[in-house]
This record gives sequence, structure tokens and C-alpha cells, in this order.
Amino acid sequence: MIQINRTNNGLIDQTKELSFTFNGELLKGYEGDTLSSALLANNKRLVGRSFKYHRPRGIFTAGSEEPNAIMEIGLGAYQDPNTRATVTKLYDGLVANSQNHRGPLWFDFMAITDMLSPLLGAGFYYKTFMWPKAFWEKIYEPAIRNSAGLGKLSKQEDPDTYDKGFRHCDILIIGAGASGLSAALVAGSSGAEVILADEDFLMGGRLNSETDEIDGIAGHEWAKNSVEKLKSMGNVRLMPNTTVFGAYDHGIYGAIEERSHESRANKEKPRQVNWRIYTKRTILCTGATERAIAFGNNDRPGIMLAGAVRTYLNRYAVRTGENISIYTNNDDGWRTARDLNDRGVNVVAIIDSRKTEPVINIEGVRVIINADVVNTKGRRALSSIKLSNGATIKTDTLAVSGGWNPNLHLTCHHRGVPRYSDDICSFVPGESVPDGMSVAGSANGTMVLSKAIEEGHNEGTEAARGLGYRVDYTEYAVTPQVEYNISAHWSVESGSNRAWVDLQNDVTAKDIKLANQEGFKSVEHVKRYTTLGMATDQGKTANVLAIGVMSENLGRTIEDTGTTIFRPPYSPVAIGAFAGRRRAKEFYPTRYSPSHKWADEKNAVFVEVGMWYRAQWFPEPGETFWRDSVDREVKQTRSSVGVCDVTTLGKIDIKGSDVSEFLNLIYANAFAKVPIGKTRYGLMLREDGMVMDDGTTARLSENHFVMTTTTANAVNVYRHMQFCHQCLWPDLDVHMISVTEQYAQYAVAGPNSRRLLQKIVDHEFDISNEAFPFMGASEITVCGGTPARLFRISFSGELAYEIAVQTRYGDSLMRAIMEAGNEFDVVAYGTEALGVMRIEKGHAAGPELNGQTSAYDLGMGGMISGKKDFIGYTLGLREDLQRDDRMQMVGFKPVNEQDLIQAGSHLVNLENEPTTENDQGWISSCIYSPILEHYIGLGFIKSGQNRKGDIVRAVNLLKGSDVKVEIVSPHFVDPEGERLRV
Amino acid sequence: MSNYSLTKISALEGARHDFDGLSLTEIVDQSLVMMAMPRNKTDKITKALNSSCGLSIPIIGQSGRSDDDSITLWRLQKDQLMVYFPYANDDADNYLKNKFKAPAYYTDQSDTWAMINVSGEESVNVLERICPLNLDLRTFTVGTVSRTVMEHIGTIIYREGRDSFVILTMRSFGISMMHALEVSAKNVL
Amino acid sequence: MNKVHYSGFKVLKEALTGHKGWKPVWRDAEPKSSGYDVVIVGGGGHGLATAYYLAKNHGITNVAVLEKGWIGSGNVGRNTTIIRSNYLLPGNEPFYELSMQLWENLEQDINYNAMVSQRGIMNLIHSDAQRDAFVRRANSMLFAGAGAEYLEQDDIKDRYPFLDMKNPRFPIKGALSQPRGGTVRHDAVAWGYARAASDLGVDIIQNCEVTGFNINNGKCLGVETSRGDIKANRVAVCVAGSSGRVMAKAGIKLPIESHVLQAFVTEGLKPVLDNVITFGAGHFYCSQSDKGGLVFGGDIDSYNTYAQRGNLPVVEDVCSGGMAIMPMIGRARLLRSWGGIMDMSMDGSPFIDRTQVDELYFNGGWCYGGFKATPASGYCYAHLLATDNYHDVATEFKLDRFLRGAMIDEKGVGAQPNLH
Amino acid sequence: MTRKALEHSLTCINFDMIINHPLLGPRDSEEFVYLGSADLINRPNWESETAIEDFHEYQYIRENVAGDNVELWYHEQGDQSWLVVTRSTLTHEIKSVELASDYAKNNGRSR
Repeated sequence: MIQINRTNNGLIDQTKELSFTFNGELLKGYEGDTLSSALLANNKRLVGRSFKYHRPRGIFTAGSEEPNAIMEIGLGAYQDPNTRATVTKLYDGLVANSQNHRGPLWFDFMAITDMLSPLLGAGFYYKTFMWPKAFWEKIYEPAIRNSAGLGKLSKQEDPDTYDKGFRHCDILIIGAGASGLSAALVAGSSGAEVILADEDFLMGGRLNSETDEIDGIAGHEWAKNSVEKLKSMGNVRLMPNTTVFGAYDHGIYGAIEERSHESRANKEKPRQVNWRIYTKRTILCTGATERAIAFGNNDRPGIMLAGAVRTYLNRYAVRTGENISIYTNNDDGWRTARDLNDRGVNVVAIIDSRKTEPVINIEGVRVIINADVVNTKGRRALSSIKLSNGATIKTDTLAVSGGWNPNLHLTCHHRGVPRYSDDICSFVPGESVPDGMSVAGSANGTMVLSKAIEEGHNEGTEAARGLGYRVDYTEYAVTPQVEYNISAHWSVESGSNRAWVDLQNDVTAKDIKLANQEGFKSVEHVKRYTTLGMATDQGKTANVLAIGVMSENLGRTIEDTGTTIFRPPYSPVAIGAFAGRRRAKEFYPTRYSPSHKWADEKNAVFVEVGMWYRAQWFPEPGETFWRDSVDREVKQTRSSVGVCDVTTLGKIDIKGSDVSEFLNLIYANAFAKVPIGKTRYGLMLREDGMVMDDGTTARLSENHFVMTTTTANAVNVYRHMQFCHQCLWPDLDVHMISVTEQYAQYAVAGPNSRRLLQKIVDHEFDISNEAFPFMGASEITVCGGTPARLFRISFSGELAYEIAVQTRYGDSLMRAIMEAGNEFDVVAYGTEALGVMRIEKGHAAGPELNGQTSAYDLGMGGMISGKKDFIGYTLGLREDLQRDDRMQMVGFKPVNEQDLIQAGSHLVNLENEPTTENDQGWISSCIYSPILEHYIGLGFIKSGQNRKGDIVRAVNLLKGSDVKVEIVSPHFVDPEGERLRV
Repeated sequence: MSNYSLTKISALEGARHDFDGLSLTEIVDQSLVMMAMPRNKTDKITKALNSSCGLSIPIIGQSGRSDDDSITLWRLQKDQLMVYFPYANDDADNYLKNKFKAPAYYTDQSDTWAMINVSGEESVNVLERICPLNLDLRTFTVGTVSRTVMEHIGTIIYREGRDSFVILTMRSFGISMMHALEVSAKNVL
Repeated sequence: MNKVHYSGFKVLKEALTGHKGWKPVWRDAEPKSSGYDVVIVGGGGHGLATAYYLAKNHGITNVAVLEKGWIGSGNVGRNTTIIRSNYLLPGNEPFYELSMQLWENLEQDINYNAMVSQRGIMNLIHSDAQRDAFVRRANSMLFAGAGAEYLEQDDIKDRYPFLDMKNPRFPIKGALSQPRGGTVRHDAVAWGYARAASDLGVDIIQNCEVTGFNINNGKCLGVETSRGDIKANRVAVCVAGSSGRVMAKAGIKLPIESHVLQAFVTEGLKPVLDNVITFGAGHFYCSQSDKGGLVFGGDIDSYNTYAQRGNLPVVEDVCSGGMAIMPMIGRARLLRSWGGIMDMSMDGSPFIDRTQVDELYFNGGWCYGGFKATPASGYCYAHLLATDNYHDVATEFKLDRFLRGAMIDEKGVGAQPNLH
Repeated sequence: MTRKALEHSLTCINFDMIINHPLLGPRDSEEFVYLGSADLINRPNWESETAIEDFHEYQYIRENVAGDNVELWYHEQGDQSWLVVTRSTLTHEIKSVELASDYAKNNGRSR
């Protein structure tokens, strides 16, 4: 099929034909096209429907500011909603569909809303839909939601991958147009590390759209040569397809590199890369965006920005119509007429709102000075325009130019405020821009090409010299000076016809007027009340125009009206790109213990604990329910011997001459005099008196201690200890290092644990009860000389040890222990059995050490030493923390032993109803005890320690359970602790 | 004597992955010992290191080598030295204690870390996907050593040569780090 | 003043007569030289609600609301619009439940459609420990009559097929749901309260920055502002993120730090999400606005700041949280981000209290829970200002609670604001 | 507790600035953990008559300045030093960085 609007030349490869479909129709384009240029080449003028009124809309721009031509691109899980056709590089097989209409694009049933538009003005929904009350959620809101929204998500998992990366440079240049290239050429020549990034796949910016000559050759040729020159410099990195979307603190910039072309060819490759760029200086050369003028029915397909018409003509060899008119308030609009005329496209008329002499004389083109377009006709495409002088002109395309707005967004990302310039009738960067940033070219309001090039060159020189690089390269490109004159012209009185300001969100000049009338006078209020500038184009073509319209309404200067705040991202960024690789299992890294492989062979069921994968239980053949395994592991451990991997506990080696003193300050209980070869339980508080962590600390020699922490708190406790040392007691001779990973550590528990270990420990080490009593600690060797550490400590309440060897031997030691344990019918137990046994023994753990409980609450007040300063002592004395009606930890057992107690149940007295007032406490941990053969729980209840024997209700309204429980001692098994000491 | 004997396993069981212009190899039989320098002992330690094997204490972020090049000192912390050297036995800390005779606190860290060598001309291009540091040769010179975080994993990175890096992560993270490096390689190469 | 009653008929009538009859939503007032019974510092949601309830519940109408910029320019204008009353501790839960009840009748009360939408809020559960903690919380809610439901895996899968139920890190084992939770059109809350208060005679004074307090031997007599001194019998500060800055002018230091919380919205999309999903374990929560944007957020940036902007790692963290649990959003584009300054208190719970200066009152420390609290905060603050007694559901929000050791620490992380 | 502690250790790295470490030079603040005001170094005397009031002030009351804030950062993924950073809470500009141990000694902390 022929592309009827295609002309010759252009910066595309007309020998490489590409096929694509739009709404199912097969079309052709060329390599180097964007989707929008290919659609226009095929004379597709109606490409979408507007957000609110479902008005027919056509392509309006040729860049990332596009408000109308947003589509669903791709199929199935690959479908990208709301994709701007103007920045989508055409590829073979591209599938595009218009969005946000019911029925075919040319006949959208939702267009009914356009008829009702008088009802649906700005903020109408705040004033109605209130009666009857129930209708909002049931009727009104669903209706609104279904008609709102734009593109569709596939609702399938995003099949593409994304990556992230870090790059560093001296000078980051954003935008590879005339000024950006000039800056890069000089900065590059100085030897500085330069990154030049541009959102377009073809560097050159407007030079690719215009016919200006630079250094005697076509501008786009000069751009091409410059890019080649930069490529040859080892210290310059070119990043096309890369949008710098945000300016963050201290010279950090966020940028997204589009690599779809690569990921389409190879699904393994990332679709986009999220670059974090660290730079010392930044030169912003992001150019400018053209704006429209608000006049009656200015939204019909065929009405587009004048600069875009030139882009399609010069860069993509596409004429946007057969009979084109121009409407402008500035000199730049006239170039469109000239270029079209030069390429033999019929220009019907030039309408200039100014009293001005013709800017360019063009043979046989009707010139209408000091006139406006007041209305247009044409249902699905423009057919004619009506002028303020009454004339009607038949035309199929109207190229509008209301002037150019500098793309200064990134200068405002640190909340800098732009300044209004009367010269260009737009905002330019203000005083405060991010540190290290300078602005050059039209982004800086310098609309004259020759000056923009000079400015880029100077900023490049300045930046390089500022960093101490020598700059010899002084000549810069020359081009004829073309002036840019403009006189402000925002909107045209267009009677009953709607004049559109924000095309995508359907905000008209009237909406803005109504908002002002209702007292919304701040630009932020207007934005929020009318939704102006909140569409996917972020108001790139609308905002400044709206500010102009507002200022007219309110009789204020544009300066006083001000702008809304620009925030990242500059243009929308796929959430997947921000997530990068952090998906599914890769969300966090994974930690494996030395016995992981062995446990896996034993079919362990694992659970993630602070990134560690820990064995929960080890199912045996025939065990169908997790508790079968756990009960067996507990019974076997308590009756003979069990082994558990406790490598994940935090381990900290502490060395130095002042360690005792230090430990005495960070632990609540006394630590000044721990004998060598002994372990002591330690209770660590936060400064606010709440329990932070608990563990044991052993003294291996005069100046050498080793501390254990809980798995979950290992990092925080180490950080806390470093704080205490460096910030509070810096002169103590204390040296800490984590040895968590250095040692594999296993708990061996149960009446036969000693007999088992005697087969592992080398015989020269006597570990009999006499030689190595409860709480003993020693450095020994095992299995024929392998160094190890042995601690006689118990979490289960049984005779128990923890044995540690260098991690390299961890796998091997676990296997040896299991083999040596055969004769005792040794069992491996996991975290669930561990949990059961610690609850049977009444040891507080995670659910009890929840940061809301003090040592007194946990029944450990007795351990607190009143004779010394320590972290948490003083604030622990506050009146409310000392009250005896606080919730205190106790044990619970069901009055009827068949009853199930549930963790999370709240406690109320028998005679009371379950209400907040009657809430007495809650059950924190709860398990079935295979030893006691009924459920037991730990929990907190007011004055609990004095209420042993009381019966209360454990109520779980969520699960509808309500059982009588008795308050008992938390020590269910061996309360006297005899088993530990045998 | 016990009837059992133990066999050792390295963190990644000697894993190696080769790509076009890059190889990832676990480093085995290297030891790493942390020397904590007590207050006011720095001079004594400096002397002892020098007389024992011609080592001098590098500035923080840099490394130094012994006369015979066998022992490398990494200075990552004010009052600490990391000693990186080929040694396969279980008593690396005592070995150094006797060799250096320097009055420091020695702690064996050999099993604390998984050690991966990243080498090949693509090393920097692959590492820039996960490493926030500027690895430009002029900034991160040969012999530079640093701690940082890659893919949420605490990491030590040491530049052995122009295109050769040593990456250390806590041993339990070793598999995740190797995976991260492989993904980078696949994405880039 | 001539009030305009909002209704479908009014909208129709105006449509036919060119919308000429719409009046300003609130009066833009000038400061009265005669002064006020109560001057409220801060024209955000809480300040405007306080003014409204002072007038409506207590007949105190000689009230001014002073706003430094434009009303609603603070956190009520930059949040994730979520309302819920799913708190754990007795100091908090009844208060937020009162707030929920006020939300439920707000529109008819103030004749303004703030689009209160009780689409339900769902907290995902991934582990047994987390489930136990949520059961405890659920019972606190049920004891307080706030309502709570436990959703089993299958219920969740049926309603939200796009959730990654079998995520290797965060397998979804169930969820705690509060069907009465939901969202509200945030800006409309400020405008609606402003309109209702203004109609009852309250002066709303914009572009009026408080530069100091007129304090005479321990008693506050009024405020100094960019528009001159304003006399007041009672001064009520509620300036959220600016609490530290403003109270410093009265020489008062607070148990509060200011931090920035970022929030995000995607491009408009056809409906995919009909409730609020909270994925605490992955620092991500999300709902979909009536306009179609997915509104989501996560953690604070965790350093003290008054700059209303955040940094990249939080953006990445929050987005990866989203991808972990609903991997369909990978191709949705993040359109806008914004940062609100949070008045993070030392235990994560707020203050509604007197200060050591007579006639100077303080409301703040809302952390990132301020929006949902708006009605009850105004209601209880007005109660305190009018009666000098604490409202029954706001008795624990006192400034001296740390001295007494009566913290209300929902998360149990202690005196570290960036962790609440 | 586990999950919360995990969140703790991760939420703490949610910021991105460049901190010029006195020993290591410029580092991305993602390597650091933020604590809060450097006043936390001036821990009161437990034996004072007004110990509870003093500790209350120390632990809970903040200047919360809009301007230069003197604050504590921990280089967890670095040399594990605690730093005292002077940073503007209005612009995030960092004015000075020093080792907390030096700062503490200069403020009279010893043992």
C-alpha cells in the first residue's frame, strides 16, 4: 500500500520498508520513522479519543509532549498502555491500537458525554452524586471509573526484564541538540569525562527538524558529524534513547535507557536500564516545547503545532496535509510556511495575530495580519477555519504556534522557581537551580540558534575549566542569525465554542474561568480543581498556556500567577524499570547456612528468616501434617537427643582490655566479673528501657569475649554496640567484629547430648558435668584436631550444648554428629520444634520481645542491676513502666485441655464483654505441647505476675473462638531447671 | 581421638563461569585475617610488619604488599587491617600472629567471606550494573580496595589488576552474589 | 453571606444558565482587627476541620484559619488518600474509629462530595508470625467495633488474580481486611471543610504566614503574621510538617522530627484495582483513583528534612515492592511523584494537647497517618479548644507521655521516628 | 520481630546523597544508616537528681531545626564508623563531616 503523504528525502531510510498495524489495518512505514510519522504518512488523522468528552483527536506534536496520540502498543502481556506514538520508534510487526473508546474509533459511543458537556464542567462531581447516600459507591463511582482511565493493563505479569546501573562523569550534558552538541564538543576536547544523553534515538534535537545551515552544511549533517567526532573521543560516552528524568541530591541524576529493540530480539535482555548517573557538573540543553493558542474547537484532528509540521516534513518526509494553513503569534511559525512551500506543499494562508510586516515573503501565499482563528469545522478531521475578520478558509491542516516554552523542568527538581521572560513570553530558569547545573540554548530561553550554539560552547568551556581541565578548543560552529520575535497571545474570545487548553484532560478556557470564579485563584488550586496538566503529558503543551489564560481572567501578571511545581519524573517511567532486577526471589539476596545442602537432602521445609533460609521441620516418610514432624522432633529431643542449626544467630567477637566494662554498660544485668571459661545470659535494653535483644556472652580468655544475638537482630545489635563504643565511650579499648559467618554452630540438646558429643570432641577435652558444668565455655578440638568452640547453654531446657567450627567444616560436622548420634536415635529439629521447646520452657522470643515490653513486663526485673549505669536503666524507671497493673508475661493453659488457644486472642475477665475498655491483654505465642499433650501459650495480661491461678477468657473474634484459660507460670517444663545441670 | 574426621568445603564449591570477555571464578585456599590495632600500638605494629616481611600500613582505601608479594594488606578501617594471603590451614590467625609478632588482636575471617575473582576486559562494563563505585582506572587504581553495597549485599571490592577484581561478600550471600554477577554478564555481553 | 446548596438540580440549572450562579467555594477573608475567639494556625485538613467543628458542635464562629500559602497546600493535598481504622493499641484505635464514622457521614454533613469510597483495605500476610500479629490487631479492631475480616488465600486469588500468590519471598497466606476502609478525594476534604466552615462564619485567610506569637508572662495573646498582628483569646496550632518550625517561635521544643514521605501515581488506566492493597513486608501500598491512576507509596526517606522532595532509592524500593506482589504493573508508568513533610513523633502517635504556654494549643505528630485522622482530629481538637477537656477518644495524645513512660508505640521500634 | 527487624535493616538505607567521608572520600549514602540528632552523643549522668528529666530530654525532645542539622550517620556498608554530619534540612547541602568518635571526645566523652 502506498504512503500517500510521503515525500522525498528526510532522515529516514526509504529503502527499508517496515510493516505495522493500527487498529488491525496493515500499514507500511520506513526505518527511522516514529509510529506517528508512519501514521501520518498513511494519512491517519484520527488516532484517539480524549479523556473526558471522548472527542476525536489527531497527532498534535512530534515529541514526548504529545497529548493526543497515546495508544496501546504490543499484544498480550507485552501490551504497553498510554504509549506516545510520537516517541515510539517504528519497527517491523509493531501492533498499535487506539484506546479509551467503546465501539470503533470513528464512532465512540462514549462521545455522548460530549453532548452533556455543559453539565460536566470543572469540578461538577464535587457538587452532586451525594444522594441517595448509598448510590455513590454502588452506581455513580463505578460509572465514573469505567468511563475514566485511559489504556488497559494486560493484568498479566510483565514478561520483560529490566536492569539498573551506575555511571560516573565530570560533566553530564542533557540534550544533544545544537547547544548540547557544542557543549559536548568543547568539554570532550578538554579531556573531562563527559556523558551526553538524549531521549531521542537520533541525536541532533531540532536540527533534525529544521533547515538551518551550520558551518555551511545542513544542520542535521553538522549534528551527525559532531556525533561522529564525539564517538571518537575516549572520554565521551553517548547515551541516545536515554531520558534523564530527575535531578536528585548532590549531583545524582536518574535516567532511563530504552532498549526495547534489543529485548524484542532476545527476551533475555533488559527492556530498559535505569541508570543512576553521578556527576560533578551538569549542562541542561533540553531545548524548548512549542505551545498552542486557545481558540474555538482548536482540538480537531489536523490541528497541530507548527514545529511538529516541520519535523514531519523535514525529518520524516511526511506532509501532514494537502492544504495547510498557519496560525502564529511569533516569527517561528512562518518557517513552517516557508519549508512547506519549498517542498511543494500547498500553503493556503498564514494568519498572524500580531500587527507585523510579513516575516518571510512567500510567493502566492495569502497572508492575514492582525487576525485570529475563532472557530473550526470538520467532525473527524479539520475541513475549514473561521477567522476573527469573518472569513472562512478551507484547509485540512492548521499549524499553530503560540510560542516556545523552555524545557526547564530539571532546574526545578530542587524546588527552584522559574522566572517569566517578556522577551520570549514564557518562563526561563530562575535563580536557584540544582548545585552544579547550568543551562544553555533554548532551555535557557535562548531561542536564536546562533546564540544557543555559542551558549552551549561557553557553558561547556566553563564547566571543564571549573573542574581544572584545560580548554584550547575555542572555535564554535557558526550559523546565520535568525531572530525570534513574539507577542504574548494566549486565548481568543470564541463565544459558545470551547477553546481547549489541556487537550488530554479536556480542560477548556471556560473551565479555568469557572475555577477562578469559584475562588480557586492559586495555580495549584486550578490544577487540582480542573485536573489541568495532570494527564500523561504532564501539561507540557498546556501549563504555560493555562497560566496565561488565568492571568487574563484575574488581571494579574504572569509572574504573580506563577507555575506549579515540576517534580520527577520529567516523562513517565515504567514501574518495572524502577524495580530493576528486584523481582520474585531476587527481591532480596538469599542467605544459606552451612548445613543447607544437608538439610535439603533430608527434605527439610525451609522458611525465610531475615534473608536466611532456615529448616522449619524435617518430614519423615508417612508424615502428612507438619505437626507430626514437629511433635516427633520435640519428643525425641526431650527423650534422647536432637540437633539444630543455630549458625544464623548473630556472633560477635569482642576483644580488648576494657570489654568487661563495656559489656557492663550495654547489658542490663551485671557483667563486670564473668570468669574465663564461663558463659552468661545477657539482657540488652534500648535506652527507653524496652528490651532490645537477648543472648549469651562467653569469656574465652582475659581479653576475648564472644557474644550471640538473635538471628533477626544481629545487624541492629552490632550497630548499636558500635554506637555505644564510638559515640558514648570512645576511649574504651574494645574491638568488635562479626564472626556470624566464620563459624557453623549447632545446638545439641537432650539427655544424651553429652554422650553424643563425647564421640565428636577429641578425648583430651573432658566435657563431663564436673569438668564442664552448665554455662561452661571452652575452645577445644573435634574430630581429630579441628579447632572448635563449645558452650554449655540451653534454649530447650534440656541438658544441651552449642558447638561451633569454622564454616568450611559446617556441612561435614553436621553429618558427623548425625552419624555419631545413630546409636541414640538422634533427631534433627527445625525452628518449629525449637519454638515449641522454648515456649514449654517459658523463654521469651520474637513475639514477646516485640519492642513494647520492658524487662519487668517479661518477669526479668530481678536481673536488673540497680548498682550501675547501663543503656535503658534510667528511662526504665519512669512511673508508667513501673506500674504493677502493666501487662506482664505469664503462661496460659486451657481450662478444658481439649481447647485450642490461638495466638492473637485478647483476654477479658470472665464476667466481661469483649470491648476495648475490658481488654486485659493478649496471647503472644501459642503451641501444642507434645509433652503436656495440650495447648499452651505465653502472653501478657494486666498484673499477670500476681494472678496465677485466675481464669480468664481468651477471645478471638476474628476466628470466632472464646475459650477459658488459666493464668500459670510460663515455665511449663522443668520449672526448677534440674535437667540443665545434670 | 574422635573416630570422625571433617572435610572442608569452600563457599561456592569452586564455581567458575566463563563469558565472552569475562570470567567469574571462586577464589579458594586464600586466607583473610583481621588485625585490630589497639590504641597507641600503631608504631609497634608498623615496625613489626616492616621487619617481619617488609609490609607498611597503607592509607585507608589502599593496599600494600609484602616483599615476596605473597601477603596483601587491605586498609578498610581506621583501627583495622585486613590481611589477604595464600594459606589453606585452619589457624590463619595464629600463623600471622607468629609471623608478624605485632601486638594486635588477630581474628580469622577466612570463612566469613565468599571470594570471587572477576576478570576480563569486560569486567568494568559488567560491574557497573551492580557496583555504585566509580571503577574508572584513574579513580579506582590498581591496588584500591573498598567496601560498598551491591544488590543489597555488603561487599568488599579490590582491584588486583587493570581488568581483574576480587569481590568479597559474606559467605552466606556467596550464591546470591555469583548470581548477580552472572545476570550482569548476561545482560551486558 | 449567600450560601449555595450543592445538588444535581443546581448543577443542571447552572448548566442551562452558563454557570453564572456559582459563588466562591469559601470567602477569602481579611484579618479582623477586633481579633478572634480562636485563631487556628494552619489551613490544612486538620485546621479547617477544627474550625468547622468549633462552629458546628460548639457554636464558636468567631474563628480564623490562617494559611501561609493556599488552603490544602500541605499534606492533605499530597498523600495517598487512604482512610482506615485498623490500629492495634487502645490509645489509638477508638480515635481512628471515630474518624471513620465521621468520614462515613461527611458528604451529607458538609454538603460536598469528597468521594468517600469505602472500597475496603487489605493487609497481606506472608508468615505465621505476621498472621499472629495481625490477629492481635484484628481483635483490637473488633473489640472497638471497627470491623475486620480474615481473607483466606482462595478469596484473595479469586478477587485479585493478578497478585503473585506463590511469590518465593512473600507467598500470600491470607490477609486482614477492613471492608470499611477505603479512599477519599484528598483535596476535596480541604475545600469541603473550608466551604462548610466559611458558611458558618469562619474567616479563612490565605497567604497569611505566622511569624511569631504574642506571649505575655506565660500567656498567648495572639499571633504576629505577614499580614499584621492578630489578637486571639486562644491560639490553636496544627501545621503538621511545620510543627517544629512554628512552635519554635513560641520557644517550644517537641518530641517530633520532620521527615519526607514520597508518594506516586501512574498514568490513567482502566479499572484494575477496586480496593486498597497494603503489602507491609515489601513497603508498598496501592489503590486506584477514580481518574484511573494507581496511587501508591512506601516508606519515608528516613532522614530529617523540610525539603518537600525525596530521593531515588525510595522510588526504586517502593516500585520493587509493587512488582513483587503485583507483577502486572511493570508496564504501568509512574507519572508523578511528590513529597510531603511528615511530623514524625517519637512513638509514631499524635498529640492533641495544651502546651506550657497558656491559651496556646498544639495538634501534631501525625506521622504519615494524618489524612485518615482529619475529621476526628478536628473534632477532638475543637472539643479540647471549646471545653478545655480531652475528648474521650483522645485522652492519650498528651505531650508529657514520654516523661511518664506512657508511649503509644504501635510498631515497637522505640524513639526513632524514621522507623515508625 | 523477624520481619520487622528485616524491614528495619532495609528501610534504613532509603536515601541517596553523597557523604564526603573524612577517611574514604565521597560515598553514596545508600551505604549508610541514619540515626538522628548528634545530641544523642551527650548522654546524661544517671546519678543526677534530675536523671529521668534529663534522659527524657535526651531521648525524646528534638531541635528539629529547619536549617543546619548536626546528625549521626553510620557507615554500615563501609568502614563501620559513626559520622557526625552537618547537613541542611532545607537544601540537603552537607557542610561538614567528621568521625563521631572524635566529636564525642571533643565533647568530653571518654569512658
